[in-house]
Amino acid sequence: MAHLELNQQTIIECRRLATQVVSKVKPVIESHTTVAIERTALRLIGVTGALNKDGLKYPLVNAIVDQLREDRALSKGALFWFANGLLQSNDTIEGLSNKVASGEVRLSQLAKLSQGDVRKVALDLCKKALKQISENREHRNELRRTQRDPMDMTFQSKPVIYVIVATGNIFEDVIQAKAAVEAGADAIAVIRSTAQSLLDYVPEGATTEGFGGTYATQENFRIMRKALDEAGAQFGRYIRLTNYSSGLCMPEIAALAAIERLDFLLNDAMYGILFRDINMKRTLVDQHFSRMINGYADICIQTGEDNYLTTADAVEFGHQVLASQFINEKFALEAHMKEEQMCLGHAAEMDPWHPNVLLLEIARAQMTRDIFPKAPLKFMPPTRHKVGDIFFSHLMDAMFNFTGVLTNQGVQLLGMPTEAMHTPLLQDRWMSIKSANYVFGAARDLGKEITFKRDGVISKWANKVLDDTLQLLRKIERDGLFKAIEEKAFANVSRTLSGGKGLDGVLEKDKEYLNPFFELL
Amino acid sequence: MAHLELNQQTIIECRRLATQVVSKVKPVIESHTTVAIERTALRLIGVTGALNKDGLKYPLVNAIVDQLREDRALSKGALFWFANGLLQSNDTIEGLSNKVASGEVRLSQLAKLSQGDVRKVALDLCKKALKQISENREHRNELRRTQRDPMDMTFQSKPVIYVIVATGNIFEDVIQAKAAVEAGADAIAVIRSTAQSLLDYVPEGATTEGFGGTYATQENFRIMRKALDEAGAQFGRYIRLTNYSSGLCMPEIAALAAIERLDFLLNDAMYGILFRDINMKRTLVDQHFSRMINGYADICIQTGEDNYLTTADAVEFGHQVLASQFINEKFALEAHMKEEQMCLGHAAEMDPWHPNVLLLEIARAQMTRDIFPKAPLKFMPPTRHKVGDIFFSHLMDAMFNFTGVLTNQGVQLLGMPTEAMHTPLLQDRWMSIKSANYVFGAARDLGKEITFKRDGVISKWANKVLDDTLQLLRKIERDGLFKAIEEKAFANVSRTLSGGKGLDGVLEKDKEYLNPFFELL
Amino acid sequence: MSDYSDLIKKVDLKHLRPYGDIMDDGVTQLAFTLPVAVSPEAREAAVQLAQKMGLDEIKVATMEPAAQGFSFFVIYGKLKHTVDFTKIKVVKVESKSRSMYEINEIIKTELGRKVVVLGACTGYDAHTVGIDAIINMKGFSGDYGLERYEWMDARNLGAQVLNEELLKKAIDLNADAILVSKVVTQHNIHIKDMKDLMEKAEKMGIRDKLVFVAGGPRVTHQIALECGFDAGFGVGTKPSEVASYIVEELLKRKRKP
Amino acid sequence: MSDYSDLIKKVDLKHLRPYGDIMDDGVTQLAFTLPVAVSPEAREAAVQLAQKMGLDEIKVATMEPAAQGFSFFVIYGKLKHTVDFTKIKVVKVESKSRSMYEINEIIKTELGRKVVVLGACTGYDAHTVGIDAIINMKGFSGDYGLERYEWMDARNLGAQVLNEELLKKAIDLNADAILVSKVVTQHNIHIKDMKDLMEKAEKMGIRDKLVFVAGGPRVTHQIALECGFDAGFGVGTKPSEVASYIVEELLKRKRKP
Ligand code: B12
Ligand code: B12
Ligand SMILES: Cc1ncc(COP(=O)(O)O)c(C=O)c1O
Ligand SMILES: Cc1ncc(COP(=O)(O)O)c(C=O)c1O
Repeated sequence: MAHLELNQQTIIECRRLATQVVSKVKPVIESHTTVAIERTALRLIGVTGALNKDGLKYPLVNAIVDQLREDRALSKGALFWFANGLLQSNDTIEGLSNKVASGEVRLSQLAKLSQGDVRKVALDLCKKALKQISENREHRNELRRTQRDPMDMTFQSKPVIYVIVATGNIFEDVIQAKAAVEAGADAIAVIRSTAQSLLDYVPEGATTEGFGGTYATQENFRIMRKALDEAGAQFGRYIRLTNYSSGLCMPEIAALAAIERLDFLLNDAMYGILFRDINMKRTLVDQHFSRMINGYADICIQTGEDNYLTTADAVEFGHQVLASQFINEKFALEAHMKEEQMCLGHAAEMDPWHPNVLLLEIARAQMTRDIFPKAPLKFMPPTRHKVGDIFFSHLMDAMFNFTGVLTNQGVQLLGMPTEAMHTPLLQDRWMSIKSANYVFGAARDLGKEITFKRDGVISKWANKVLDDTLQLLRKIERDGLFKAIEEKAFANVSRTLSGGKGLDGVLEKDKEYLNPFFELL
Repeated sequence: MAHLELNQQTIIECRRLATQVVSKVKPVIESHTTVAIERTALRLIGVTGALNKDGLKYPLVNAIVDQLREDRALSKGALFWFANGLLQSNDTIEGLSNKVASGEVRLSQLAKLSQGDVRKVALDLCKKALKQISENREHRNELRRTQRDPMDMTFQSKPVIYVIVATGNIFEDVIQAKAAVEAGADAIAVIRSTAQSLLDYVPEGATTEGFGGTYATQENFRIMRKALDEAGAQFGRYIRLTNYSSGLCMPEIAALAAIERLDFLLNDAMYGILFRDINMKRTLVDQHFSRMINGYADICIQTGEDNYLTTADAVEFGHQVLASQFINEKFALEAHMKEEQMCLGHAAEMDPWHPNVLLLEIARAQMTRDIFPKAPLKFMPPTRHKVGDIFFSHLMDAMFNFTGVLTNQGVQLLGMPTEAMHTPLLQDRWMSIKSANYVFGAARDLGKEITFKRDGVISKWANKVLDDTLQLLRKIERDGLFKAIEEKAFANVSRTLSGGKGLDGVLEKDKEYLNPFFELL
Repeated sequence: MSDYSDLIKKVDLKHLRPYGDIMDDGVTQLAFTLPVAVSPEAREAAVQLAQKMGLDEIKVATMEPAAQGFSFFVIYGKLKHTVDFTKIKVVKVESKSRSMYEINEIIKTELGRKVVVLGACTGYDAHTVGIDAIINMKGFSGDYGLERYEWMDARNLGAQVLNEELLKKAIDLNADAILVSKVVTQHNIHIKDMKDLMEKAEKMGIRDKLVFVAGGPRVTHQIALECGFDAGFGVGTKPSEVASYIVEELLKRKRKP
Repeated sequence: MSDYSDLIKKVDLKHLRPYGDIMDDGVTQLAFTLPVAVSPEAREAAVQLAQKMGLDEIKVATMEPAAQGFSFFVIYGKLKHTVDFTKIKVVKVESKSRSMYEINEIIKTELGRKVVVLGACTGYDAHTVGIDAIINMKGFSGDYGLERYEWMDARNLGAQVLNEELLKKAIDLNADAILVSKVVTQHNIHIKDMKDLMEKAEKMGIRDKLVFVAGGPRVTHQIALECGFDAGFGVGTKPSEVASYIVEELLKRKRKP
């Protein structure tokens, strides 16, 4: 397959700088926990269900963590108190969690057993939890063997065809997901409802109402997983299920995804900060734990750099994407993830009328492929410049599909002709998949057929973006990530260390803080 | 721009064989004339108008030639008798032609003056005729200078955008042609009415009724020429006008096109034989004279090999196209045309679901470009495999446009999303031109950026087609063109020397045959 | 997954309506061009047309200046109309699907003589690929053409055959069936030509002596019947379907003369 | 080319109809999906729906199996409906187009104080690019944003601002105008949010103290009015258009209090 001649020294230097940037925020990450992390720990050991709180279903894990917070006890870690509680009450997990939620038991008021005994109990619970997850992992590998895996980690053949469903109704989503698989989709993402990322709890049960998407709930995960396993069996392909480990419940979604055997999670170290105005500390602390879980569960994460180009001009700001990818890569490695699990995000968002735009898009895409040879990469379609002329929009997606197969992207999120209008109709998705099937087949081996001219437009552009990236990373390294973000290092967005949602959910860990998952993952 | 490594020896050998094939039929061509050629001679010297013959407008040139035929006098050449007539009657051209048409004068019964005197008169008439045509040529060059010429004979920049209009009504055609130019079209073809190619006369006047196209008449030419000159002035581009020098009136249309300053003519040495079942002799004799006119008038001809692939499978029969192009090239050179005037026809007609089809289409298109470096080439869109799914059809055209700009084609006839349905609507043409503007701009310099791998799929395929072409030309050279066509050398169609329409219009030239145009052109 | 399928709306066949991304939403896409320049008024005119077509919640996806004095529209809306799917009856060619071998067998045993079939692309239509696909050896998508049938004598007269010629030829060869291909449809020329053929056949008194079959991308059985033919075949027809029909029809006629 | 233009049909504005390839042919393209499997009956159902929409000479370009139990159709037909273009009236924002300099000048001379403008993307909508384009310095397609206006004090509250907050903030800063951006439209959430804002404004008794302006790709002046706003702007709006409107409106109100 074709390659670009990139300045390898620059790449090495970029990685070194990214390592610096990340290690500077490491202390913050290690010394803090969040309400989300504590809820996640409880979910992992098996605390489920919800109670009715003014009409709404409020998860038990939230109730428990709220209680510990009121009692100023959370900094020791929810598992510390819960394990202690189990020992004291020798109640079941279900029994105890319900009593705590109802207020019948106040965990922090139970007598505290020795750190050692508590730790032992907690450790066992965590090990049990991880056993189940590794069983899921096995089951997934088994299915990929039996039902053929459409994802080729050498990226020689066509990219994985990835589409979204977003009816707002999980059952309607199932119908559309199966239709998409029949047409040729390999991965299905259930887009979340507009507001969910700002909820500080995960809704419960099967849902049938949502705006711009469907709520991410454990039950919805289960329903879609079952549907896709059936479709996979029917059409002889393992179908990947995707959701969003993002927003205020980042690590909780990761846990639920691990439990319900999802395959992909949108999960980015900075997206929440930039696009949901979630506090920096909160996001950075959460992303670390969520990624430890993803790493263990063999889930591929998908980073959100593509979004930068929906707000900032793609021709000018390509280097911000690359810089962010280096940083995301490093954060993921810190959380023990493998490069093979990193669908680093990028997008073909340049103005379609920019001269030689296809050359520039090819340059960007090929550069990304060559700099991250093991990462599947998640290639996002044109959206920003999409307009109501669905016929033209359909062409932009075809050229995007062409770029994807030419440059051996791992995962291709298909564009929709009606991108500027509405979330996809069944027929929109159908014709987009037909387009991908056609273009991927027609140009399948073109990448192997051609070589790019030395110092041609393409190669020059790629190296320019790389150089700009180096400059940006130097600045970020000098100022530190927090200040850099404040000064609009990414996507023209400025955020402050103390601003944003969810800061109140961040606490410093007590020296007695207990959460064995940090050791086990 | 990218090039393929083709076996140059094979190319040379192909040209040698084509020369053989053509020279073998030369005697037939030189020893014969046709009713169409004689009518053409009269039209060139200025015989115009029509008389009413049972309701229909019947051209004077037909009436005159019919008379000479009845009187067994035509083999001396219409100009011989007409010049003699003028001398005898010292009437005007208009006066005499009307008297002959009405039967008042029978040309062959007038006393014959000396060959010398007659020849002198005829020669003057012909020179006067050609003077007008060379003035048109000048005027065209002038306009191309003043109103920017979109056709780049180095083929470095984008192909000329060529679309058809086909409402059946010349005035509606004008509206649509202007709309197309506004959208970005550089060349307009007025598709002819389904039946016209089989009429043995050229209809008269402005027409408003036609099936699948609009009648080609001198008045319609004039109307569209005027409209396109206006559009050219308005949008700052010289707009090329196209029609069909094809069928039973091949040379007459060439004459009218020369007089009305058309720029392109579909004109093929064998199309009429294969696709309209016109007699071989008739077609070959007619095409020669028509091309002599085109050569002199600086009109680019467009050959019809693309049609082969609409009837025969494009993957299997690509070599028939190339073989025919070599033959068409040679016939054109024989008629004193320049390579720069040869838009040799080919097409992207492969099954869109054929594996790596884009690679094969690129191979074919690049091969054609490299074998005929000076010829503009006319690249025709997918039609055969077009289906009612207009969204998919639109994508096929986008990939076709991509192939065209990548391989530096000279003239790109745009495909239409509704190809499988109807002749283009205004909106179909608009979106196709928008597609071409987008793809041509986006991929403009890609050809300069890449090189094709030695012995890759593309290069192998091109050389295979070239080798098959050599084999086919060997066979044609051995059997002779007539027999080869009988044995389905092209497009799976078989025709016989004595079969087909219009044979009765072919006559052997008398030794006294007079037609100075043959010397002057 | 019956555990929930009762939780979403099922298709209501008595009131069938387009499906966008949820059952019964009626979402429909429209595109057309209005011969007026782009303007808020032009947009409103497009919306009003969409309303007259029975659309609700109309969204103009785009209004494009297709040319001076022309605006191109893409519109989405929710269709109010429904059809009763349970009441729909379609006239279809009612012949069994058979293989070439079965058909030959039937002709041999039931008729005991070769079936003579004559095909042509009539009028000024020169689109022979379709009729070739039906008659010539090679056939269509793996299904052999009628020439290949041992018990058929199939001839393809090719392009631009005038109706008179075709009928004369049919009499001379006393054919059993005539196959007409019509591809060009501008100004409904295909309808005109097809009707003309049948009128001439009437006049010549051979209407009922032959099986008349029409075909082409825009031909349907319905249209063929309306033009006086016995049957019509459309896009993607395979030779064996046609052969099977012809034979059945001949046998029917043989039984009740 | 008036020499013949009288030879073809002119557009009939009293009976305006789509233009395919000849004046008044009414050609219209449709695409929709029916929740039934591909079949001749499905095709007929599609045709009947097209008939109900007022189409003639209906041609089914394609019927595709979009999925088990779903057929996708592309259809062409000739629309019988027409609209009277001469009668169409569209409510438009009626403000002169002015440059930033002209607008600053007017504010300075006529109002003599800075105009305070508050912008936000309300509810759970996080699509700020639109409101940014109107308010932030950079502006949109070469037209500076309101922040750049010397005589305006424009603030962009960004994404996901709750209606209450927005109104409170408006009171605190005693703003002259509120700019609301709505991009997500699923289940008409934009309409709901816009109406809710105006109801709350009424309750707080500040409805008439402020100029309420809405915008977004699916927002029209008409829709904005229906939601109780003073004006609405859609796709491609430029900041100066908005500024010009706000100033005119403020002056109007100043004159007749
Ligand atoms: C190939 C082709 C040509 C070739 C024809 C070569 C040949 N020997 O046939 C050439 C290049 C010569 C040609 C010329 C023209 N063409 Co043409 N052509 C086409 C094209 C691209 C494909 C048609 C085809 O071969 N389809 C493949 C066959 C297998 O499909 P089919 O015909 O539908 O046949 C199947 C069924 O319909 C059925 N069937 C068909 N006939 C019969 C008969 C019987 C008895 C039965 C049982 C079944 C049956 O069985 C077949 C197999 O399943 C179409 C566009 C398209 N993609 O459809 C335009 C098209 C048909 N052509 C068109 C036109 C206008 C022309 C011209 C008039 C243009 C011009 N002025 O130059 C000329 C003139 C031709 C003439 N005099 O008729 C238009 C017709 C518009 C309309 N609806 O009226 C089309 C639709 C293109 C367009 N959008 O403008 N054309
Ligand atoms: C960029 C983008 C995003 C970015 C937003 C980043 C940001 N900071 O804004 C990101 C990636 C975060 C995003 C996320 C989502 N998005 Co989004 N997104 C888009 C996209 C691609 C472009 C929108 C845009 O920026 N247009 C450019 C601006 C300049 O145009 P504009 O908004 O129309 O603004 C102009 C005019 O409307 C007017 N205007 C606009 N506002 C105002 C206000 C006033 C007062 C005035 C006077 C004028 C005015 O002036 C502007 C300049 O001319 C559109 C698709 C598209 N091409 O339209 C989808 C789209 C809007 N998104 C959509 C969806 C569903 C989402 C998500 C909900 C999906 C999900 N579940 O993840 C999320 C959640 C976001 C949320 N909570 O609201 C849908 C909305 C469907 C619908 N109609 O309901 C769209 C249409 C895509 C689709 N087809 O699904 N999105
Ligand atoms: C990393 C990441 N998270 C989440 C989302 C989805 O948005 P939301 O925040 O509404 O979940 C995206 C969308 O592009 C994303 O890239
Ligand atoms: C060489 C040539 N002549 C003529 C035509 C047009 O067909 P007709 O014979 O109806 O003029 C074509 C169409 O493709 C062609 O290629």
